[in-house]
Amino acid sequence: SRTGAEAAPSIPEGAATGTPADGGVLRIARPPASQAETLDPADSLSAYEYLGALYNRLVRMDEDGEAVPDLATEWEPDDEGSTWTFRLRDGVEFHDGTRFTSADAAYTLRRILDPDLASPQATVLSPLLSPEGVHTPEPGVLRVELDAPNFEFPALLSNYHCYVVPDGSGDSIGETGIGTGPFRLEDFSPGGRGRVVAYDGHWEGRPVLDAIEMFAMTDIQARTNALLAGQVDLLSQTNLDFATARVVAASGNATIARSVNAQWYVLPMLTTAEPFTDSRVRRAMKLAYDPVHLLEVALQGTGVVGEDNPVPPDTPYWTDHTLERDPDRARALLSEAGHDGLQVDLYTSTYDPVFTPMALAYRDSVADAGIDVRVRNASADSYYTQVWMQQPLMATYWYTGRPADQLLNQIFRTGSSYNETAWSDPDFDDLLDSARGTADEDRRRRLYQEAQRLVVEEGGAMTPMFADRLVGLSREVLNYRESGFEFDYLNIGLRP
Amino acid sequence: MNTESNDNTGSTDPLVRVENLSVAYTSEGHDVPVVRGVSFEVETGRTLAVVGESGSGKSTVAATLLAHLRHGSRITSGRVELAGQDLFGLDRAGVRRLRAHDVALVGQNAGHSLTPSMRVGAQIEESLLPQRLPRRERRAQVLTLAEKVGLPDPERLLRRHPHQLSGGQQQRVAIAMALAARPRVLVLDEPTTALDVVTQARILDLVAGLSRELGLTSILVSHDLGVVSRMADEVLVMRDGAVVEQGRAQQVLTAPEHPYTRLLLASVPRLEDRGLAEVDQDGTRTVRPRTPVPEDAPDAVSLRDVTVDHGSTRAVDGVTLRLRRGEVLALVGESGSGKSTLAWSLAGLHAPSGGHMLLHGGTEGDLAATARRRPLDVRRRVQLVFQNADTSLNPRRIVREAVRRPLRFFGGRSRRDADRDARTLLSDVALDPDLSGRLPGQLSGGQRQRVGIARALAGDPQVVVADEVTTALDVSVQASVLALLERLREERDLAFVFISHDLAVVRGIADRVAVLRHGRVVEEGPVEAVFSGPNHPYTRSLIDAVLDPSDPSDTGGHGPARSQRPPDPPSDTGDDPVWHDLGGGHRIRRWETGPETARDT
Amino acid sequence: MLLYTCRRLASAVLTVLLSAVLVFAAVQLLPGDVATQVLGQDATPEAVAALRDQMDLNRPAVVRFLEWIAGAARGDFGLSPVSGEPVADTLWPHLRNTMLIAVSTVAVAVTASVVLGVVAGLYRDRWPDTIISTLTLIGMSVPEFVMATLLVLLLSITVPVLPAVVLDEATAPVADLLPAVVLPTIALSVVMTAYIVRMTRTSVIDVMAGEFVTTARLKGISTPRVVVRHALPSALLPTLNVIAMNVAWLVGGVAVVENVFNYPGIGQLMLESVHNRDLPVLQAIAVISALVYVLCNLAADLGAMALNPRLRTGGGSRR
Amino acid sequence: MSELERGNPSTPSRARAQHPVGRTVRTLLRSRTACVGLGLVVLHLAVAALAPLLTSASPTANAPDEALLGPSGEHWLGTDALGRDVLTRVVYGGQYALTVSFAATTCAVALGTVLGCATALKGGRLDGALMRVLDAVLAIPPILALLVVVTVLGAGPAVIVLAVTLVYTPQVVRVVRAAALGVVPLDYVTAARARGERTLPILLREVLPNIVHVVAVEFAMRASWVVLLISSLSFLGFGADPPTPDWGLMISENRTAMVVLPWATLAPIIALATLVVGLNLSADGLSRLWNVDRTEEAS
Ligand SMILES: Nc1ncnc2c1ncn2[C@@H]1O[C@H](COP(=O)(O)OP(=O)(O)OP(=O)(O)O)[C@@H](O)[C@H]1O
Ligand SMILES: Nc1ncnc2c1ncn2[C@@H]1O[C@H](COP(=O)(O)OP(=O)(O)OP(=O)(O)O)[C@@H](O)[C@H]1O
Ligand SMILES: [Mg+2]
Ligand SMILES: [Mg+2]
Repeated sequence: SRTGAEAAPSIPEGAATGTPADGGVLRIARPPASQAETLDPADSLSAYEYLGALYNRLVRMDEDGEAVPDLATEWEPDDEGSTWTFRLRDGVEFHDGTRFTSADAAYTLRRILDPDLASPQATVLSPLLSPEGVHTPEPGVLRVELDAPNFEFPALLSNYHCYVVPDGSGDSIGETGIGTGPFRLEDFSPGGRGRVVAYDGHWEGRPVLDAIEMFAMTDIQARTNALLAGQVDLLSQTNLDFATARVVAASGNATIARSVNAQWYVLPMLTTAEPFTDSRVRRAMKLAYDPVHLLEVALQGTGVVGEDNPVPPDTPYWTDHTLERDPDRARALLSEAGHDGLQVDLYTSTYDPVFTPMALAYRDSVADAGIDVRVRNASADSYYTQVWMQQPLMATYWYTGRPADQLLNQIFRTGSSYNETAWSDPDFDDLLDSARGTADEDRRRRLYQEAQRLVVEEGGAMTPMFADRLVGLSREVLNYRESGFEFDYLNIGLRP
Repeated sequence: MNTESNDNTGSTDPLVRVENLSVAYTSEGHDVPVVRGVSFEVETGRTLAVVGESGSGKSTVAATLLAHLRHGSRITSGRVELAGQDLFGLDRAGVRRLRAHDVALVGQNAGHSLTPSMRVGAQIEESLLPQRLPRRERRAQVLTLAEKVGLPDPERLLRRHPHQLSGGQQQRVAIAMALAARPRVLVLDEPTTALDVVTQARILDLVAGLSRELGLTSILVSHDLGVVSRMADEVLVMRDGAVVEQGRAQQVLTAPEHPYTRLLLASVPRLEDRGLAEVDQDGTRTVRPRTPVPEDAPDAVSLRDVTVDHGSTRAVDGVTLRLRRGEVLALVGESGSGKSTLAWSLAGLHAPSGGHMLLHGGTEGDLAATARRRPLDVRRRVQLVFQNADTSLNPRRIVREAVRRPLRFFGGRSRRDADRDARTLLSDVALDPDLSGRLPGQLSGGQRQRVGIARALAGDPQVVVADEVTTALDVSVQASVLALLERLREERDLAFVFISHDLAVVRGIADRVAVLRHGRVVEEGPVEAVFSGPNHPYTRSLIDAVLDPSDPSDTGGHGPARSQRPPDPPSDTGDDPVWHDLGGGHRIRRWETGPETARDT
Repeated sequence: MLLYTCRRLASAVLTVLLSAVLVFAAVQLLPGDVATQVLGQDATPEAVAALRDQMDLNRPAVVRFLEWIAGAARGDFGLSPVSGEPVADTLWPHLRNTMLIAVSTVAVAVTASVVLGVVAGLYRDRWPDTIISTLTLIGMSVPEFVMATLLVLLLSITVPVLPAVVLDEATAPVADLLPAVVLPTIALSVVMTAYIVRMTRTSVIDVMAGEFVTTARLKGISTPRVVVRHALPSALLPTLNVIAMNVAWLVGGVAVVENVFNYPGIGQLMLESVHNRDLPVLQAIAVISALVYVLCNLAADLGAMALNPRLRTGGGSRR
Repeated sequence: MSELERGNPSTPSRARAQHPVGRTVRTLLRSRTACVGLGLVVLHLAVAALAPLLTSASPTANAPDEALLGPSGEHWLGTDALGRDVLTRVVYGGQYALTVSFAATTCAVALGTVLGCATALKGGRLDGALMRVLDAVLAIPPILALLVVVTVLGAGPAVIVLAVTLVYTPQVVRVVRAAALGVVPLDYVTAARARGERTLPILLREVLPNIVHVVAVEFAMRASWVVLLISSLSFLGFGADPPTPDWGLMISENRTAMVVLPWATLAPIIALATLVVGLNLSADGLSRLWNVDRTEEAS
């Protein structure tokens, strides 16, 4: 049949690679954050582009989801997995010239654990660790004594909240952005524009680019226009919809780079709000829809189905457990729960161009099960303050690139600040705890898979699909690579 | 300015010649003729008057002399010539030259024809531009012209804007503007219609004097036969776009041949008529003497020391008057003298600020309250008829509804009864009851005025206040409406307060006259006594300014204005410090003897 | 005359005050408050309560309003709870930027529309009028955002001569913003011109049919002189109000266009503040807009005085 | 003595009394502008009302296989990113625009007319106070008022009607008041006052019938603004909820893809523009027919 994708010029698979010109300025358009935007990694919610450029972590994730060295060169646990020793890189300097030592790493960790700061990462780390457990036996060694055994601990430090900041910089780091990263901060205004310039003293060597400029733009269309008009080179934090991606790919200035499975889309049901307090209703909502339809309508196939499991299919702990679509069963479940002809509002916004198509496709898909979904458009600017975690049903997405343990703990554990479905299941929490403490790799995997099974069966999140992020970038940009929340800042450059 | 006088003696060819001129405008694809086959000639130095009823095409003809046609109309046949040149054959430049040098127009309403945003001096100066004079000379000329048209204190006045001048002054500026071009032909389209009688007389004097002095050829458009008899050498009578009669003014005005002209002439009220004139179809007029109001007729309304204020201006100032049943009391006076204000207070639209106003007779009541506060029965006893027939009827309501509403409102009648009564009322005012389904827009002015009267009668009033009810009507229609009022008065024993500035009309219809000036009564008395004098000087100036088409001293044009008879000092019979009482109810307010302060016109 | 001006001024001040009250009252109704907005996703009830206290949100609205208006009179609009900075510091640059568009739009639109309107009026029902009237009709019928989108497509993407969006911040120097002003100006001018042209045309036709213009023509003076000296002053009189209304509309109503161009103007700020529940900023915008509105009307009145001696000299039949 | 029967050229007198409706229709037919304008509006109304008959496709069903197609025999104007037929959506699109705009305009004009007439007739203090308040409302930028109302009450057709009413009523009041002030001093109103009639009957019998034409023109013109305003709201994301086929929404959904799929954007633009043109032409034609001075209505 004539599919849209066939009728269109196909969308390029990856970014162009090659030897870039020395220097150059990369201009990035990004969605504006609030005026409260900060460069403090422990606290930051939106400044990903800055963080990756300015800081380093102890450990980072490679493209296969494995933890690899960054500022820590090697690490090892004791036998129970409750004491971890990190060997730190020598000869690393912060942008202000001070030397990086274990004191900085310890300060960073303790800060995250500080309840006054209320770092989002604290909910992940504080069950394992207290500030007293962080030790600095020598400048080049960091020892961490966990409260409970955890064999996944290094992976948890790869989160973007765990970027290392200089010892004692807590009050000013939000504005100064002093780190050990390949770029140093020149200019930054919260929610507005900013500029970072190459840091010659970076331990991995100087980056190719001279500078990166960031511009904030509310409207996706404005961002796209800026790209098409050659005013910017890259659209960050922006997944273009298929139609727009085609326009960009067809233009002379710009093209598209696919970042495979870079984000997953969710329709979170708030388990504390009617009618989703009833797990039968949640199950029915999941049984009623066909993720393939959503993938086709909303992404034109540029992704893979999610099967309500947020752990990406190609990562180590993934389970293939699925719920078969069954509208009749869904209808029966609803009837059982006393919700015949269920009518729900599904909130969406133009914050991301895929939200609305996904919502509409979901609406279409569940009509068979007698569920009447009304799609409600909310304002993009206040979407994450007025709708997310407030409305019983809405559309949202997450970036992949989190280790499974971090993901499951952060988004599904009872009481976690990112638990968008407000789901609380002690069995699930217990499973995670035992998985963390299990030294045996296989057993650990099974436990994590068991936890995922619970998420699929009982949880509030419908995860219809993982999407390739369709990133708009100038044809001048070379070596664009993105994983998780950061680019390959060292090698990205402009065509000579 | 002497080339014209050469023409005057040298050639006998007519300066203006109009031949078989027809003008039409297109409406909904049809040609509607406005002027049909008009021909005339005017010789140099002569004045031709074009008369006729409203809409007969007078202005259209006059404008063709400036090669001007109203938007949408065109010439269907004939030609207009000035000194042998076809005006409608001229190119644009030719037309401009014609207007700049040969023909000038003085319009009806100077208030509208002067540009509001320009100083009047500049506007006069503009007409001098085509003569390419140096600036200083032009200024001097303007000043001369201003003096010539009799603008007081010209230096100062010329720097004013039009709205800062009085109507008379505006008209003088318009005349100066016309004269500035040093035209050969002057077209005057109703130059005095918008002015009060006294000012009208002065302007006409001015025009006559200037025409004679400059040897101008004039075309004067007017529907006022008095003005025509005063100014014209020749007269052209138009009706429905065609000429019905033309000839020497004296002859047409005294011995008209065409019945229409006779009718027109006969319908003009005259100052010497001692009653209303009745005019037959063939134009014979008989004056029906007024039946005098019986001495013992009871009072209908009495006013004592009534004052009315508009904010801080005192419009009516201590008026004491009395109106008896079956009597017509006329209020006369110049514009702004407070006539309408007094009438409105009587009708309950504006509460007086002092004095007493009482209604006598079957229903007694205090009239010093506004309509809504008056008892219904008092309210209905005083009714108002309006001046402007166009605005006095709701254009969206048919005639029957207009009359039915007060019937139902005052009488509480059922709709059927009210409908029946409305038809009766309409035939009472001599209207075909079949017209009752029409909208006011589909009626003629006279018919509309009759509906207005019928509406007033619907309340079954005792007193009718008629504010300039015939001013906007053509003479023939005016005569019929006046006759109607007279008949109603007799049949229904109505008392009328009749407001008019046309003294001839007043003389015909009124029993008594009160002359107002600046809100005060300056003279009051039976109509005969007031018109025969002696008078207050103000009354005298009003009476003297009246022009009469049949007055031999007026015909032949160019005569000097009637000499202002000096006011006879009335024989002092009383010892009232304010009033001279001349007996028979005729009294005159005492005035300061000495030179009357010249009024600024 | 002086009395008139004084009364006019007093009523202007009253109008501004009244609008401030209205806006304040309306804004109080906004659901969710700035405290939750600032704390965002991690808001705990205690934190919100603390912040509300710190931000003074717990005192009676009337008191807050009075204090605020007293400050506003001195040009001090208080602190923005969202950014923590003085409102005035954010407001002025945005206002300046919008004024940049507004002034150029007014300049372009007024000149163009008066010329076009006069031409259309003079050539009534002939081809210049037909063309102008058709164009204005189209101008009026296409929403600004469509116009803006088409302009970007045409002049920024297909033929990249002008920037499609503004990358600069509100505080950028004027010179940097100038290229970005062009497209919004065109988009807005088209709409505004359409309205003014029609008014001017109608009014020119009316005036040209008037008696004094006919009289002037019959005086034999040239047509340009008739138009400029006699007709225009009166014809522009009703147009003045339209222009004033349009200018006032520009200041508040450019939100959509600013949105398309990412232009850091008052409209952008307004949208943002509504979303952030940044009440002080909203109130400041409303009062400033009301002030501009009132000033525009005052200016129109003064312009009318200049054009109409009847008003200037106060005499005549005005009651 | 005969009075000449003279027909007024603008309302030719006919022997037969005419029904006012018949007369109005005949007057309308005389103006080509009004005919074209009203024709366009009626056409839009008809298309919106008959949409289900005109097209069998669903305006909301997603068909991923058919997404982003160019014009073809099956889809005359192609399909959008979700595979919906553009023509179908445009045809249905009028329903939302017309219903909401007409409801909003009707509310604003009705309320404005009542207030405008009443204040003109009453005059005095009431008039002064009301005009002051309305002036204050007018001084607030409409878009701000709209945003506040929509944020307070949430976007929905009823809210939009309310918001538009709030924003436009003052302007209608100004226009109607000015028109009524032209009628109030006329003699027939004076006559009614002299009879001592109450305000309401005067308003209904004498004033309103003489300004209906102003109101009608105001309605047409206001409607054109409201249509544009509502589409702007949809554009900003405060209008119809997806998948409602609404022109403003369609434009904002598809404008990104304008280069590859021009029709998905152009078709709703054209639909919107023709409706507005129709309303404008109607307002124009009517005002010319009825000699309504539109200079007052620029606000
Ligand atoms: N272009 C036109 N369009 C419509 N009607 C016209 C036009 N030109 C003339 N008329 C009509 O032609 C008739 C003659 O008009 P004209 O002004 O010449 O009359 P008039 O005798 O001067 O009347 P009045 O005494 O009222 O000034 C009137 O009924 C007028 O309405
Ligand atoms: N509504 C008003 N407000 C203020 N002053 C007014 C008002 N109506 C009339 N006047 C003033 O009151 C005075 C008398 O006016 P009025 O209308 O009674 O005169 P009139 O004799 O009827 O004049 P005309 O012959 O022009 O009709 C005038 O000076 C006028 O300016
Ligand atoms: Mg005439
Ligand atoms: Mg009067």
